[in-house]
Formats: sequence, C-alpha cells, structure tokens
Amino acid sequence: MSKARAVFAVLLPGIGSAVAVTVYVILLLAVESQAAIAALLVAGVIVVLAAARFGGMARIGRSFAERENAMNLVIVLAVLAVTGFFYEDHFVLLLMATVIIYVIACLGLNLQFGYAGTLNFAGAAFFGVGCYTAAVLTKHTAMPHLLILVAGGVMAAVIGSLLILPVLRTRSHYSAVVTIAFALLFKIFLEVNDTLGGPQGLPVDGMNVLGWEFNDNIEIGEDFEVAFYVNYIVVGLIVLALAFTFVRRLERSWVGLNLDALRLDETAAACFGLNITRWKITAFTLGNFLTGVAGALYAMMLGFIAPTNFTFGDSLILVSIILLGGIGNPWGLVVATTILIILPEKLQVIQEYRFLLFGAMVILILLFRPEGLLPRPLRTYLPGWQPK
Amino acid sequence: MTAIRFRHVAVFAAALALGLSSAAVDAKPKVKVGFIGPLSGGTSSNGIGGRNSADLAVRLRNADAKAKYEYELIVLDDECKPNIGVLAATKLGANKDVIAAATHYCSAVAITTVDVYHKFGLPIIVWGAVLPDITYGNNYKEVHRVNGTMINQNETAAKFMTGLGYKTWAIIHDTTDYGKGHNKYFSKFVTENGGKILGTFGVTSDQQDFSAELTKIKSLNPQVIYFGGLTPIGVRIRAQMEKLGLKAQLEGTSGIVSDTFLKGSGPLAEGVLAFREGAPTEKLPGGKFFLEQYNKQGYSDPPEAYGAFAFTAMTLILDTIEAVGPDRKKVRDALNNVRGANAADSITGKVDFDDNGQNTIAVITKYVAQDGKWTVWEDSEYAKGLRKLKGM
Amino acid sequence: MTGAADGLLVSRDLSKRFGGLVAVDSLDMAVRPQEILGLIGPNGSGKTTFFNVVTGIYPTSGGVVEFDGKDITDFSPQAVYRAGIARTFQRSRLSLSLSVFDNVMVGNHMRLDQGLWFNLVARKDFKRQFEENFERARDLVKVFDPPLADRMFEAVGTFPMIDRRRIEICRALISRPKLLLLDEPSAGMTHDETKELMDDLLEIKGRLEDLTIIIIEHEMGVIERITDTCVVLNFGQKICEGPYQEVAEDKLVQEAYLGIQ
Amino acid sequence: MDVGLFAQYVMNGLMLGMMYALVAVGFTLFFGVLDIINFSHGDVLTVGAFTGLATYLGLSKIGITWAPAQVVIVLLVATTCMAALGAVIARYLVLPLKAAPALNTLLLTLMLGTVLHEAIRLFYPLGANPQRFPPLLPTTAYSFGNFTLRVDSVMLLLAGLAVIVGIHLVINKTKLGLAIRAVAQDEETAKTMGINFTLIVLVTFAIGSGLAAFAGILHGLYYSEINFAMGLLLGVIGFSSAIVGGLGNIYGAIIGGFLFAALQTIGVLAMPFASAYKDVFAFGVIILIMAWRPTGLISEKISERV
Repeated sequence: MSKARAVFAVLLPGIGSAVAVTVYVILLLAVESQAAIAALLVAGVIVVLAAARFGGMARIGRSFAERENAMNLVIVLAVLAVTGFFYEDHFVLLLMATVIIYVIACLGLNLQFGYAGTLNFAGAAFFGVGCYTAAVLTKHTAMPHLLILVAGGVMAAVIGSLLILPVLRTRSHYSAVVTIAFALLFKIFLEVNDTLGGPQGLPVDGMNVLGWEFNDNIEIGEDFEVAFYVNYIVVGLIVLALAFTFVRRLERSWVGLNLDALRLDETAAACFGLNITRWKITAFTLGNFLTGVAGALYAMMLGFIAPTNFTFGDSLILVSIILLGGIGNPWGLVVATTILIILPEKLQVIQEYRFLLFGAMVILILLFRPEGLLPRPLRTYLPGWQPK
Repeated sequence: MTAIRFRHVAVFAAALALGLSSAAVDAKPKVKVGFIGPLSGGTSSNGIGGRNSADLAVRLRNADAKAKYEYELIVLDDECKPNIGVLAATKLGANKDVIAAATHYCSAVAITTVDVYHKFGLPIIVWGAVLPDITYGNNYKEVHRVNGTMINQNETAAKFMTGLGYKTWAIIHDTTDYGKGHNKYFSKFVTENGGKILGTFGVTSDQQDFSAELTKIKSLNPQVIYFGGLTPIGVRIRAQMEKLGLKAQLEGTSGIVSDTFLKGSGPLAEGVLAFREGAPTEKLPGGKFFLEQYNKQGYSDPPEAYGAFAFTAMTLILDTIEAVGPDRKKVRDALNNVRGANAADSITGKVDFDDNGQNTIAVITKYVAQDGKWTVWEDSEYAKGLRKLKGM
Repeated sequence: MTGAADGLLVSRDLSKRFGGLVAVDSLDMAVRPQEILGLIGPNGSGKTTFFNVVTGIYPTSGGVVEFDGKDITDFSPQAVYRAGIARTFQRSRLSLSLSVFDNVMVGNHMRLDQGLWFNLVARKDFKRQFEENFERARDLVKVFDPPLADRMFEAVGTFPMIDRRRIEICRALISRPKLLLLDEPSAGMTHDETKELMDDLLEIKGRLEDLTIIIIEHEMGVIERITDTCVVLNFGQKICEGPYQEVAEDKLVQEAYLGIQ
Repeated sequence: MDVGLFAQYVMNGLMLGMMYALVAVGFTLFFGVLDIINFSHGDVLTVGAFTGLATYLGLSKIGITWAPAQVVIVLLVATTCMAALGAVIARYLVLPLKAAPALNTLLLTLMLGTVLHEAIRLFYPLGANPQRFPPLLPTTAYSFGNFTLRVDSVMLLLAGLAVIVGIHLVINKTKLGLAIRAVAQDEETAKTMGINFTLIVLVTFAIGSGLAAFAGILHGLYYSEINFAMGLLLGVIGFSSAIVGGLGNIYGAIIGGFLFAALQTIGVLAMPFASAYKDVFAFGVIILIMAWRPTGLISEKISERV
C-alpha cells in the first residue's frame, strides 16, 4: 500500500508533465492564428525555464530514471492521444508520422556519432537508399511490405559498407569528407541515373500488410473516417519502440562502453584490447541500417520520392537534430526532432526562413550549450539497480 | 482501390455539402480556393506572376457585389520540386474547406501531384505545366488544364525552324520529365520535317558548368542548339556558349519565356528563339483588361508568360463555384462539362476541355528576344529581315 | 649484468627512430619477474618511447621484444594487452565524461563478454556478469581509497588528480596483468599525494605477488623507495643499471642529469 | 581528337582548376593555423561574388562606367569585405570553440555556410534567381580551329596564377608568412617566440576569405552568372581538393584543385555517353584516394603525443 504510494509519488511528476506536454502539443497543432502560436511557444519556453529553475525538471527526470518502462508507456499513450485528437486531419498526422520516422533515422546517426564518434554527413543519403529500395521493391517485387522495411535497412547497411574502408582508415576531418563526398555523389547519381527516375523521382506504393491498404482512409460506420496517416503513425511507433529499445540496451552494455571508450580515446582503448575496427564497423553498419529502415517507411508513406529529398542540406538537418537534442541522448532526439519538424510547419512566417534559423540555432547551441537541450546522463547499465 | 477511394470522396463531399448549406444562412459564406506554384527557387518569377494573377481573379470576384460567396485564396509553394509538390498537394487536398485549386507551373511537379488530387477528389486546373501526360497520362476527372501541351509547341517549333532553312541541331535538355518530354517531341517533329540531330545531352537542373557538353557540341558544329529546360540553366548555357565561341542559334522552349531569362542573359539574349502555347498576353482577347487590372493592384512583379492562364484558371474555378455551389464533386463535374456548347469565354479566348480535361486551344506563339523583350516573331525585325539569326 | 634469459620482459638491440632522431638506441634490457624496475633518465631520453614501442603504439625500427618467453615484437596494442601487459599514461588518459566504473571496466575488456546477443538480449546473464565485475572493481578501488569505492558511478572529471591516478592504475590492474607499466604516476601531484599513491602501490604489489612493474619516474625519492633496480637511459641508450644507490653514485648518470638540468 | 578541341578542354580544365585551387588554398591555410575546417568558406565565396555584383551596380549608379576602374574597385571592395568577414568569423565563432572537439567547429562552420547563402537567397533582391554578372573584361576572342581563346579567360587565368604566386611569396618570404608557418608548426612554441597567436589566426582567416572573394569574382566573370547556391559545391570541391592534397599543405591544395578539375574533364572525355556522371566520377575517385592515402597525397605529419 505505502509502497504503491511511494511509486506513485515518483511517477506523479513524470505523468503530470506528460499530460501537460500532450495538451500543449494538441493546442499548438490545433490553433491556426500565427499570433496564438507565437504566444503558445513563448509560454512554453517560459514554463520550461521556470520548471528547470525550480527543480521541476530534476523531479521529472527522476520519474523517467526510476520508473522507466512505466514512463515509456505513458509517452506512447500520449502520442496516441494526440493522434486520436487529430484523427481526420491529414496534415497534422503527416507531420507526426514524419517526426516519428525522423527520430528512427536519427537514432541510427546517434549510434554512429553519439557513441562511436564517427560523424556521418551522409545521413540523408542512407535515408534515401532506404527510400529508393522501397520504391523499387514495391514496384517490381511482391515482397511483403514489412520485409521491405528490413530490406531498406539492409540495403543502406550494404551500401554503407562501401564507405567502411575509407572511414576506418581516415580520422575526424578526413572521414568527415568521405561521408560528405558520398552525400553529394549519391544525390548527383540519383539525378543523372534514369533507371531510378532521375531528378523526376519515383512513385512508391503505399504500405499493404495482409491486404490492409495503409494509404486509404479508414472508414468506420457511415460518415466517420480516419486519415490514412494513422496507419503509418502506428507502424512508425512500433518500429520506433524497437529501435529505441535496441539503442538503449546497446548503450547500457559492454558494447556501449566500448563505443564510448574508442570515441573518447582510441589509443588508450587500443591499449586495453579494444578492437577499434570491429566496433566502428558495428556502429556504422547498425546506424545505417536504422536510417535505412526509416527511409523505407518514409517512402511508402509519402508515395513519392525524388533526389531533392536527400540533399546535403537534409543531412545537415539530421546532424543538427542530434546536436540540438544532446549528443548520445535518445530522448533528446525526440524533443529536438519534434521542434525542428513541427515548428517551421506551424509557424508559417518562419517557414521560408527555416534553414536560416536552424543554422543560427545550431551555431548558438555550439557556442553556448554544446551539450544540447537534454545532456546525456552517465551510463546506468541496469535501470533502478543499486549496489548492495 | 480507386472505387474505394471514390466512396470516401463521396462520403465527405456529402458531409461537406450538409455543413455548408446550414452555414449558407448568413450573408456571404467564406469559400476557400487554392493556388500552388513555384514561389521560391529558380523559376519563382513565373510562380509569383501566376500567384498574383490568381490573386487578382479572387480580388476582382470579392469586389463584385453580385458574387454569392466571399473567397479566400490559399497559396502554397511547390519549389518546382516533385516531392515538395506532393506535400503541398496533400495539404490542399486534405483541407476539406478548399473546394478547388489552380496548380503548378513545373511539369515535373504536376505529373506527380495529379494522383494526390484524384485521391482527395480535389478538382484542379493546371495553369502552366505543359507535359502532355498530366492530362493525357490518366483519366482522372479532377484534373484539367487551360494552357496547351508541349506537343503542339514542339510541332510548331520544328516546322518553323526547318522552314527557316535550318538543317542540323544539337539538343540539350534537363533530365526532368519536362526536359525529356521536350526532347522526345522535338526530336520526333524535327526529324519528320527533315532536320538532323547531331547530338543529345541530358543535364541536371542545378548544373553549373556546361563547358564540357558545349565543347563537344562545338565539335559537332550544329546550326541550332535546342534547349529543353527552364530559365536558370538556360541563362548559364547562353553565357557559356559565348565563352566557348559557339556561333549556333539558340532555340528554347516555353521554359525560358520569362523576364528573368532576359535579365539573366542581358545582351546575350538578343536573337534567342522560344515558343509558347497561347497568344502573348497583350494580344489576348481580354489581355488589355487583364493587364490594366493587374497593374492597378500594384503587384511588385510582372505576371510573366503564364499569368494570364493562372487568371483564367482561377476565374473559371470561381465561376463554377458560383454556379454549382462550394462542393468538390459538383465543381469537378461542372468543370468536366465545360466543352463544346458550354465552352467558357476567358481572357485567353475560349476554354474547351476534351475528355481528358485538356483545353483544346492550339495557338502557339513564336518569340524572339529583341532589345531585351520577348517579341512576337511576326512583328520582329528578324522576320522583316532587318536583323539576322545565327547559325545560317 | 643479468642474462636476458631469466627476464619477464626482455628487449634485445631495440631501436626506434623518428626520421633522423633516434629515440631508443639498440637497447638491451631485462626485467626479472616480480621486481619493480625504475626507468629513469632526463627528459627526452626515450623512456616513454620505450613504453610505446613495447605496447605496440609505435612500430619498432629494429630489435626484438620478448615477453614471458615469446616474441611480441610489433604486436598490436590489443595483442600486447592480451599477452598480459597493461599501462598508464604520462598525461592521464582517462575518459573524464565516463563514470569511475566505466573507466575501470575499459581495462577489464578481456574478461567481458562482447557478443551482441549477450549484450542486447540475454540481459539476465548480463546482469550476473555486471554484478560480478562490479564487485571486483569495487574491491580493487577499495584497496586504494575506500571512499572512492562508494562513488563508482560518478564522472571521473569530478575527481582530483590523485584519485584519477588511482583510477587509472585500477584500470590497468583490473585485468590482472603480469606486467604493469607506470608512466610518471607522480606527475601533477603534490609530494604527499605521491607518497600516498606509492603506499597504495606497494600494498597492491603485496597482494598480487606475481605482479612485475616498470615505473618511469622523475621523483628520485619514489625511485629510491620502491624500486629493486633501476635502468638509466640517456639519448635512448642505457648508460647504467643496478640498485638505486649504485646508480645514484654513477659518474655518467650524474653527468647526464647535471648535463641536462 | 583534334588539337583545337583538346586545347579547348585543357583551357576549360585549367579555368576550373584555378577556381578550385584558390578555394582549396583557403581551407588549407585555416587548417594550418588552427587545425580546423572552416566549411563556411564556399559560401563566403558566394557572399564575395554578390558583394562584387552589388558594388558594380552601385558604381554604375554613381556613373563610374569605365570597365578597368570597375574591375579594380569591385575586386578591392569584395576582397576587403570578405577579409573582414573572415576575421570576424574567426574571432567570434571559430576561436571560442578552440577547446571543443574539432567536429563541433566543422558543424558550426557548415551551419554558418547555410546561414550565409540563405541570407543571400532571402535578403538580396530576387536573390533566389540567377544573377547576371557583367563582363568587365575585354571579350575579344581568337579562334584556332575548334579552339576559341577569349582575352578575358586568359586574363582570369593569369590573375589567378599571380594571386597563387603572391600567396606563395607571402607565406615563404615575409615575416608574416614566417609567423603563420610558426603557428602552423606548433602553437605553443610560436607563442613562446612572442608571436601574437590570435592576431595571426585573424590575419590568416582574412587572407583565406579574401582569396575566396577573389575566386567568387573570377567565377562571376567567367560564367557571367552567379547564384546563391554556387558556394556549396565549390566549397566541397575545394575542401576535397585540400584534403586530397593533404591538409595544411598549400602546394597539396593547388595540386588537389587542378587534379579535381582534371578528373571532371576526364570524366566527360572518358564517358561521352554520360557526361552528367562527371561529378559522381570525381567524388568517387576522391573517396578512393582517401582510402588509399588516408591523410592526403602529400601527407600531413601526424605526431600523436602519448
């Protein structure tokens, strides 16, 4: 009984904040008037700052740290709640699905950059590999679409392996240029290569699982219908949950330790037997796999892809998300992605200026808060575990 | 699949009708209509011209006391990129308050978005894109187009050029469907008319340096360089031809009939040929009226070549809504019915849709850049022989 | 002087050149099992380079390194570690943003199961292994400083220099190496701190009797106190070898030091 | 292939190579003194070109229409402005991150680049459209068979060469150059030698960015057209050139620049069926070179203190 109360006491701040954020997000997505949106944003910032100032953040953090699984569940429910609220608003749901998919992709980059320290400036390119794989497979094969998601990831990992040798042999700046060169190479290749649609791009079939058409609005009863993006939000959430758990467990294991060790000091790591090559390849490949899976899902949702989806600029946005969120912190990714995707869409006034603003924002973060919005905490191998 | 989608459309269209009839009680109910065009990027001048013209149509209608509804124009940018276009189209289509829209200058975008409009049952009229398949590549009832296609354009171009006595061509085209289409049709017609194509070069739409391609063309030494693409690379190609001392005549498509091309190329534009469907604005039946009104509104940018079509498309949409009420399905059917006896009058002349919703006006205008203006060939000093084209 | 045969670590005619500069010059030396050998000499006399060559960070330019009877010349750092040699660094090279436990565990790499399945899926087994190793790490740290053992999950960056040195030595010892290479453990610490650290070191040495240590040190006090024998390097060459007292008397050695300092 | 045509290709290649080399030298200078990559370099070039254009328009407004005067003033204004901009970037954005991981600086400058060219797109009148760059140099052309040689192209080529030689002299023959090399060698030692480190860094950034502006004008005059996006590819190519040449090595950068241009031109000649693939080819080769010589052709010495 009292134990239950204790648990509840721990959970309360977390759940409370989750509910608050949910309501806030719904408001933000619902209101149209620019003034109202601006006001909401200002209010949000103030509240967050205040909470941080008076230790609210710490309490919320505690709920997440100690009752992790419970809180994860709460978050999922919150997302579903927002989805339910906008069940027929195609555009809002498209935004939400996009956010979810981008988070998956960024989890991949986070493995590479956040843990292993290999900065990959070709994120959008590997995302694109996933997209094009989906496009080709849906058109020319009868492969089950859930498998196509995997195929997208595998393809990205395979193509990524072309870069492994140069990335391994080179160090920071030099390996950065390798990925940059690949990012540009990839886009130009798509543009000049006709079999993949050239600059025109390719149509992609919508997802279809066991005859369920993801790209048709869902009809319930006579005149009640749910926008088809809900399908993708659900699938997206499932994939995200898997990816998230995967990355989390990786970080909280000896593997995560190895990656941190080699990122922070390769020489020292080598002197304690770490096989640098093995772990760099592992992180790079797994990362690309996740990014590719996200790409495949994205392509099927959008129904159409073109090289302009996968420019160097897009890769930069992915990297900015990692940095803004707090390098190596999965939750940071979620927050950062939400901000970077939703804000410009809602605040139409900044829509046209978004790249400018993102750029400026990242610069400021690098100068004044390089650890990002949600700095990565120390590793806890087993959540809730206490030494006896 | 199509069938299912249709039911959906029917369902929410009906729901919509209900909602509106109840709303229609008070004086002037609001009705939303959409416009999509390239408002940023290399072809933005055309997009903005079109946007202003559509906006003009709406303003005039709202100023008209007899109008049943008060219209609001929702403007979206497709950046002339297919993927962005799809998002914009989804945004419009998903917004049930939007009854109809005038959409797209870039063929590459239009050809990819028609599926979306069909999916959401949003009736649209294309105001600038010229790729035939946009109307002929499908049998979507939602898709219409007031301007002609590149087929007529290139047929006229080929006949005219061979008529002038040109024999050999080199073709540069961007690798979008737009450029490819032009390449396809022009090659077809020019060879039919006895011309010879020495070489064809696909280029990417953001390529900077063409010296390699042009150097190769130089060695082929054609009389004419045909360019199937849009203004930005048109400007670059013209400039770099000069650098490499190419003496050939440059012949463009509707894609370069823009003031930006003239500004971008400066004196080098002199003597460049281009072809466009539809008569030049000032020569249109209602052209004078249109330009007067346009200038009266004091827009900062010119209507550009396709402004008149955007105006026509939007006016046609508004007329239809006035006639059948703000209901996507009804508007769609009414538009499909604008044909033969019911052909509509417009500032661009009669609008007469065929089974595919393609306006069957086939007038093509030949332009030549003269003293920094796109001059109709017949009134140009070139036609009169006072100035000479190149490559002869 | 001792025949190389009975040495745990033996270098024969070992050389390392950087371009024109000869950092280690055909060096012959042997470390007897379980002794503490002091490696001394003026700055730039090739002490650290010797460590780096032995641990495989630099390739040799000539000569042979033998450890425990087998040839480990130009082994990769990883292989050297697996052979049973662990080291510390002159400039402490801990990962400051990681916890004490993380840093120690890096040194324990050899004993940890690295399989993806084990780490990601078999979390029960992982828990068991984690707890075992946590105990081992904590006991080791306790030897140096009990309070430290209660702060295993705090970032190393928050600790003073002496604790960092302790942690770094724990990182090197956790894998139970046969040979420990200490590169100026006293650098950046006060005299008392150094003394404290050396006490800890001797205590450990007492516990793990089969441990052999080579220590690079400038503090002659330290050398005098803990080493069994010393090797003096100058310009990469061995100019003298023997117990500290003898060495301290040696003409060459004095010149070498006075000459430089 | 006939001689004239070949000559034409060589000329095109040289022109490209010159621009790449100028950009690459900037990258390599920055890396030399600070061991950082300033990725905003390509966009500084763009800003330089637009500054030049704006200056030209201004001049024509106030009635200065004598081309030679225009060229000189345009060049002066553009280079000085960009030099200033470079110094500002170094002082307020790059130096503050000196202690941070190198990749932070890389990212920061990448974003700065985005900010710069987006600013042009949004705030320069009709900045999204391609802008015509006036031909300020004599355009008389001489044809030898298939080879057309234009006076302005020759002048540009010579000007470029002059600048590169100039840089070489500054680096190797002046006190300033000595100081720059000292800092590049080892910051600490340089400081102990009484060199004002910060000052040298600022000066180096000024020089490099001035070069970029010069390259920008060159680009404008050669292509008679500039646009807000031109910097990205030029920047990346310049960077790749610097890397391939071996960062911190001026000659490496120059070689890298011309190598890259050569690759592109060869790409066209080797694959006439698909000249569009020339950049794919070029970048592919770059990646291969990186795999083969991880620190560039003229390898930078890596001394890792352990």
